[in-house]
Amino acid sequence: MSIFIDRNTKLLVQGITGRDGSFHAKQMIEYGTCVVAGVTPGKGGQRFEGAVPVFDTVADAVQATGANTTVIYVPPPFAADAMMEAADAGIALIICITEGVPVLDMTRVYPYVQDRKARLIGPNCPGLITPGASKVGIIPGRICAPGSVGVVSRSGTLTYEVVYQLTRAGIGQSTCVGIGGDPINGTNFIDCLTQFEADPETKAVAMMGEIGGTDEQEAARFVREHMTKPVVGFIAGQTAPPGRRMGHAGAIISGSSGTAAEKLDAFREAGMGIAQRPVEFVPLLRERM
Amino acid sequence: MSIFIDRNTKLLVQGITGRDGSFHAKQMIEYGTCVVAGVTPGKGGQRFEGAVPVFDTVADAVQATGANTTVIYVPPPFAADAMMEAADAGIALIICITEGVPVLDMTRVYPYVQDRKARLIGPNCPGLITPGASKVGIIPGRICAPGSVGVVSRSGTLTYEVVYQLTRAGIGQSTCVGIGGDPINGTNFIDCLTQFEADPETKAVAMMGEIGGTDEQEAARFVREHMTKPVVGFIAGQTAPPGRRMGHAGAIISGSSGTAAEKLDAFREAGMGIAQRPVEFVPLLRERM
Amino acid sequence: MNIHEYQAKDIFRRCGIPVPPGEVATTPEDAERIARTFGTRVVVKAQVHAGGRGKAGGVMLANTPADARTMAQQIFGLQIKGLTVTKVLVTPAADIASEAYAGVIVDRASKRAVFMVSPAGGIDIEEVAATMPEKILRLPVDPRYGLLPFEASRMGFFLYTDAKHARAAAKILRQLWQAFLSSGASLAEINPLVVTTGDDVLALDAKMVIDDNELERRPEIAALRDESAENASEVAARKASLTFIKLDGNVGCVVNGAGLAMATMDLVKYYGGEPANFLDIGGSSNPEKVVHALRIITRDRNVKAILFNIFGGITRTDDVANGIVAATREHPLSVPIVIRLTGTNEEIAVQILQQNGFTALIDMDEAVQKAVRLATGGKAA
Amino acid sequence: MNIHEYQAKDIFRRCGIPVPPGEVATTPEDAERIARTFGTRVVVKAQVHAGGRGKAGGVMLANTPADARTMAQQIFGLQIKGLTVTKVLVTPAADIASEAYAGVIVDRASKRAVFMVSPAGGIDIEEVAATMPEKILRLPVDPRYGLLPFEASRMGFFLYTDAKHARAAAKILRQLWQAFLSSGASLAEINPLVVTTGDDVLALDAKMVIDDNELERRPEIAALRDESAENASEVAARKASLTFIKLDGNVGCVVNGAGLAMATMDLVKYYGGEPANFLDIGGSSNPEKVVHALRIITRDRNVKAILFNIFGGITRTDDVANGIVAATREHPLSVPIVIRLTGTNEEIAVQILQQNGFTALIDMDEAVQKAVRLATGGKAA
Repeated sequence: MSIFIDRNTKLLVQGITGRDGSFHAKQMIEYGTCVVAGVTPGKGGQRFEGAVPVFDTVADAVQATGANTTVIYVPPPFAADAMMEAADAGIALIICITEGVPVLDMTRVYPYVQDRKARLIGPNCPGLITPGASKVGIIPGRICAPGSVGVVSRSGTLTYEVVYQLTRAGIGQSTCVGIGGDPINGTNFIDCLTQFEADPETKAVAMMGEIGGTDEQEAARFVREHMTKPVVGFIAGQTAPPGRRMGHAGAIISGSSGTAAEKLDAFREAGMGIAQRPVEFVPLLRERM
Repeated sequence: MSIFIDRNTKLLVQGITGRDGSFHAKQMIEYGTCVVAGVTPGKGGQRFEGAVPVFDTVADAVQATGANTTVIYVPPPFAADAMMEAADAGIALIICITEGVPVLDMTRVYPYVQDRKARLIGPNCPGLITPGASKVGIIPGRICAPGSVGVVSRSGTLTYEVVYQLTRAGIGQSTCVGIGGDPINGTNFIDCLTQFEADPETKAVAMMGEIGGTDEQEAARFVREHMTKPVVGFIAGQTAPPGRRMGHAGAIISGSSGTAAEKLDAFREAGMGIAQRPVEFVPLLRERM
Repeated sequence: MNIHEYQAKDIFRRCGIPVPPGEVATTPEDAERIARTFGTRVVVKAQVHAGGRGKAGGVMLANTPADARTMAQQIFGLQIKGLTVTKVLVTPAADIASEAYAGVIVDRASKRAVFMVSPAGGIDIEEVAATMPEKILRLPVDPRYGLLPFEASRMGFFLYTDAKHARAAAKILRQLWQAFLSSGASLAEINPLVVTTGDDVLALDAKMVIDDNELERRPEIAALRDESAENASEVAARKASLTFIKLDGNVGCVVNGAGLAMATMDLVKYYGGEPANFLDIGGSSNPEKVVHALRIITRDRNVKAILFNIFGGITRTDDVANGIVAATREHPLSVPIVIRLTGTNEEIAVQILQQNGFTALIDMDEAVQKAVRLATGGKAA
Repeated sequence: MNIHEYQAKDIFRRCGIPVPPGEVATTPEDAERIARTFGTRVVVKAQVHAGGRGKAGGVMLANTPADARTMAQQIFGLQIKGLTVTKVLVTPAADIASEAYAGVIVDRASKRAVFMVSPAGGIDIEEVAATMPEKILRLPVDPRYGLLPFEASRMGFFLYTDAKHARAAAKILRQLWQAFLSSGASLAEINPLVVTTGDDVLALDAKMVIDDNELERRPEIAALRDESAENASEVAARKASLTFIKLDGNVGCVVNGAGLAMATMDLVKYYGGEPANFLDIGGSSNPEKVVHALRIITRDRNVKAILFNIFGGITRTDDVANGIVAATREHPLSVPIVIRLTGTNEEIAVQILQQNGFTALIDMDEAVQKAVRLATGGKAA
């Protein structure tokens, strides 16, 4: 009835006593997310907000509470270790909110997590929300409403914008996933599209990409070949100046320069709806559902 | 009709132009082993003994000749790299003769080779021989004879001793495998026993262990639980002074001190024949075949 | 973060990569003096964070020290992609027998660092990729093992048939990997990697890009930042923890979140305007950031209207409103401002703005259209 | 290769592990002088490659410098497991609040380096394993990632409930991993790891065993070898590239290959004799090695007969025969010799031996029986 998280999600919060961690842990609890434990090394034995037990290690937390999902709010220098610790402790779904994780750290984290059959979402992502059931991360709960549009996006506030417009137009969401915009992240568009295709609750998908890389092109190919449900896409950065981050060598490696035009062409070829502006998601999804 | 190597073995020799590599390459060719290529970086394009093409890299050699097995005679500082290069080039069976490979190198080589689904035999081993078909390594061909006893051993010359006694007594061998005595090696007794059990040519197995570790105990358990063919075992080092190599901590880790008595007990429990002296293999095997 | 060729060469040298000697000059006189110390023909190379400096006239061969001075003078006068050249590298000219390419870069698709080498060097590697793809070898590095010796060797033999050159190149590639890793780079490139007529293998040029996320834990690398070589507004923005990129349009944009910022710029363009910048105030909002953002944007004479587009999640819209009020109280605006905000504490924000004479919009499209109309004097949108 | 406590502590110190100060004395006077410089109670510790030195009286607490002198004198007089003490470490006595154990070792079964930590330290870890297995945490290290911070932290919290101590221990474990890796160790151990009454976490003892195969590429570690602390015969054997271990029997054994050497010793025992040594001349045979082997064996007064057991594969038996002839020509043997050889160039070898008055046997059992008979004067076998 949703993807990745639902009412069975038993959430651990890594960095629960930190500034961001504590703020968002409260928000998640208020939203109704089942937050079963927190981890802050050295604060084991305490209780967060007088209720949620805090542990020194993820392994302890999992053993004591059966947490199956974790959300990470630790500072960038410790984020890679936190992700690996979670995977090693048997957590199946790891959401890393932390922004600023060095990309060379991620080259190590990725195979580590893969080998342990865990799913990583992020880093540098807003997390995900299954409206009315569970919220993991920082997506504001009140902008969402339960429904049947799956939302997947590389960006944060742009997702909020689109989701909010959908909600205001009376279009609810099955699950909204922010996969993050870092060069190396754990979950890509195809992973989410696969889940949405299989989820009986989801009737259509809104997908927000960005310039750079080839994830959107591959996602478009997947839509063409494997999706029966309608997908509407958007690409941010059509006016962005090229080559400000990585230069040309990155484009050569992946055999593409990752421009917006290229991505939109791929969407078109896949028969996807194309939102020129965020506001166009509403009519485009409506006419397809 | 044998294990690991047979007439279809297409052998690559890494370090073919070195002192040991060239000597044994000649011996293997003389024995009838199909040596298809050699590798010595910087000597690509030459021909060994006017016949065997030499390449700069294993990848080149595999591409040009379809080598499926490799034997490594490179000096210890380069052996780990040679094993990894072979695995990465898609070689399925890697035999490393080199003695003196640092054990920390092997901790890295082992998972690398495993991930690439290759089998490593050794390092610090004499290799293997399927009498009359193919010889890979340094076991003297003339002490062997084709037959139906599988031989597996942790040591070199002790293997020769036993094999020679078998041959002189008219008991031929299906395949003789020296798995090497280093703390970390690629193939253990159980791997070989599994193959011998499955090999229609093999009617009985001679197994020579040593003090240290628990491989023999685990092999005995395997014999008891999975082998229908008779196995005769021997343990070298009954009079060796304890703790001269690693001290006690190693024994704690593996939950055993690895003494000869312990290993012989395990053999007994598994219903294996026990050769008190190498010469006893002959009657013990005879009465079981 | 970009670093200069001479800085990358210093890192290369520390990792053992053979690099020709060289010294940095900041005046033509300096360049002449340095050229004199080498006593040979020298190359004078602009140190600037922009590609294509050769085509822009930023690399010149000088036969005499006096030539070096003249050429340095010319190069100091150049603007390369909007950046002024303030430093040149003076380095002895090499006698080149052949030119190759070697680079390592973080690759999104394979989620690994990937080496690229080509015996066709000295030209743009994009050109090689387009015209002679078989002349490029790509080798992804397993981060759990690092670059293995046999991998370096394979690349060495791909670059050179001569075993001596291949071995030298393999060694350089291993050192390049060390330079890449130990600096927290996302790109490290040698183009050209040359064999000299004296049979040495040398890195004649050096380019490195550092992952910004590595700088905090690598203060020695962070110290290489040359602010004189960067756009002044971008430097000011970074100091205020803002992400800012200067563009050529007339609508100044202040947005929270990179994706929404790009979408806002796209919408400006959609409605016939041109964005003057990319500016992301980031997740956490404090009024000071907004003050800095406004200060940076109003410095741009091209800006004819300012557009705020804030979607409050973590960002509190009342913080943003307070920032706008504070900034404009200090320095009254000379151009119109359009404010769109929604989300966290939206009611408080609207109240603050209204009390201070601003109006606030809720709808993004409406706000963008209005800003474009104001910037173009009604000619568009 | 074993290294001394003081050497292991030097390595620990370089890796940042907190270790108490200390200095090595080779005379009682030295020990007194060093004790005086510390100005506190000191511990005088025998530096010797043998376990159980505490029980053997090799570790003593001295209240005054004069005491330190007396105690050093006593320790210099000790023989611990057959080894003479030539060095003592003089180190200030610590005020210990608690003792724990931390070690890392290469494990055959998991094919990895494995950490073991226990809050029950200061005693033999074997004892803890036997009586309180729940007090030991084993943590295998994935060689592709090294010891990860969270793993060190997990061990820290297993050792200590106090977060400050746990963090200090985690840091020490990460440093221990560096010490282990960078030295090419097969074992690195801190027992005890103590918390002092001053609330510091310290490595009070240090033990490291180096993988012999690492020494060639780590000359700085190889240089730590203290030959004065080793058995003289074993030192001589190593210099001749022989593997030799001295035992207490009367049949001197010279064999090629470790497995065959052990099997030969076992057979000596089987037939009622006692092997005087383990001696492996290794794979390649040159006559010089055989000469050295004989020289080492004949130095042992207990040896009543010498047994050669050579299976020629790579080893050429004629080389061995030549070695026997050369060695005995130089130094005629005072004990009987039994030679068994077979394999590569066996005919030539037998001829060489016969020409020089030796007989050669082909059968291993026969040879062993004969050697035992000769060594025991016919009392056994």
